[in-house]
Amino acid sequence: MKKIELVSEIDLNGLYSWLQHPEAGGIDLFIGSVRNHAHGKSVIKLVFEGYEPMAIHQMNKLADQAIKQWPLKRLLMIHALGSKNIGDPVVVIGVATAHRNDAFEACKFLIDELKNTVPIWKKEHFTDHTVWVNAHP
Amino acid sequence: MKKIELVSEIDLNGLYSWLQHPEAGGIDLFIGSVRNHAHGKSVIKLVFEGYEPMAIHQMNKLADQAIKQWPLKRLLMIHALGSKNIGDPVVVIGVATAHRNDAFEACKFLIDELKNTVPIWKKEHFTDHTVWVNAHP
Amino acid sequence: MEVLLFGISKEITGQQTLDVSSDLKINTVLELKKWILEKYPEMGNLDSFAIAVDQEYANDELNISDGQEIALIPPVSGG
Amino acid sequence: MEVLLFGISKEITGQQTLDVSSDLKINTVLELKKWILEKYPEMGNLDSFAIAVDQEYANDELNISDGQEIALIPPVSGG
Repeated sequence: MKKIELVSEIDLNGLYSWLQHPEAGGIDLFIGSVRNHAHGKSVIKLVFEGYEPMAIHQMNKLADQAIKQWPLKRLLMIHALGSKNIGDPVVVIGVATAHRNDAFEACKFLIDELKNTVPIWKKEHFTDHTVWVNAHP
Repeated sequence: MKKIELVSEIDLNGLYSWLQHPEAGGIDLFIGSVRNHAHGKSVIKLVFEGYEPMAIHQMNKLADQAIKQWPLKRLLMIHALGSKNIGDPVVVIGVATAHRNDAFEACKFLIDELKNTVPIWKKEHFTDHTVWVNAHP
Repeated sequence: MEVLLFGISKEITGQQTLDVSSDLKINTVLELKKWILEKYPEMGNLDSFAIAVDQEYANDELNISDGQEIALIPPVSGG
Repeated sequence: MEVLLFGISKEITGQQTLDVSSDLKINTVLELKKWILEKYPEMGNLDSFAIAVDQEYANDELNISDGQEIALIPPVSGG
């Protein structure tokens, strides 16, 4: 069972209950959040923009790849869009498996690939300017 | 900052807030829970016993090793003792780091080593018998 | 043909979408990329950019036409 | 000398702790392990067991004495 969502606010409560499965002994949950600095400068907030239908489609493809590769009982990928403050959760990846190594591997695969291929863009707001991340070499 | 605990009930709410740190962009949370089967048989419940002061001491040693090896902003290790039902969380490892690979590596190290060295024992209760796990070859 | 824009490409072009006139006879992803770079040379400063056709990343050789959902994908930075 | 017991070792010995008489002249971890195996041969069916001295895993050569916290550690299975 998988849950793939783009949301304006990530609510962490209830995610464990959703990931629980009687045959799953290991759950790995990765939570990416807004750091207070980037390239040595102070970040005030981040704004995320997504090409929403393609992002959902690509997240589903990654989920299906992971489900083929590891025996996953539950899989969730949730990404926030819009304006986010320091400490806010931005992305959550969660998997439940019978054995913990599968959970770690699948979770790492999903967040690495999400960052490489899912069409979502992050704009860093500093005190005096803004930057679209990754855009420039 | 580290949090090392043995508890009778693991409360997952609030763990994310505790792990949050303004310089940490990645949090990895591993949750081990009670599966409904072991060696092909139905588990009814698990009972955990610990040599509590030594368990806390050994968990602290592992935490200190991890803190030396990876730049961790937050680290928590919580293990439940007593009787646990299917689906109950039994152990939680959480780390917050600036970069996500450190979070995955440290989290995996901590749960692997906890399972190898921390003096806690699990008794599986099946419908008609009980087994101390790992005791026999 | 209309090309959806996101992130920095909206700022570079000053538009929400690009209209590509059929007079331009753009038939492949590569031709579209070349036209975009000619019209908006600043796009060449990006690390890279991709074209998505019907929500899939497209090869340069892929033929494109009017009925498809075409998008310009600057380097992604989610997560 | 008193040895703390946990998990399966309490069931094998039928006790909560082991009392080791000073008459036995047990001075090292190895001597203690041998005495336990002689007195409770069923302990030999365990995968392995360790001795902890003052909450640290102890080598066989380590000297032990009365004032220390000594525990028999069957194979652990937390997590």
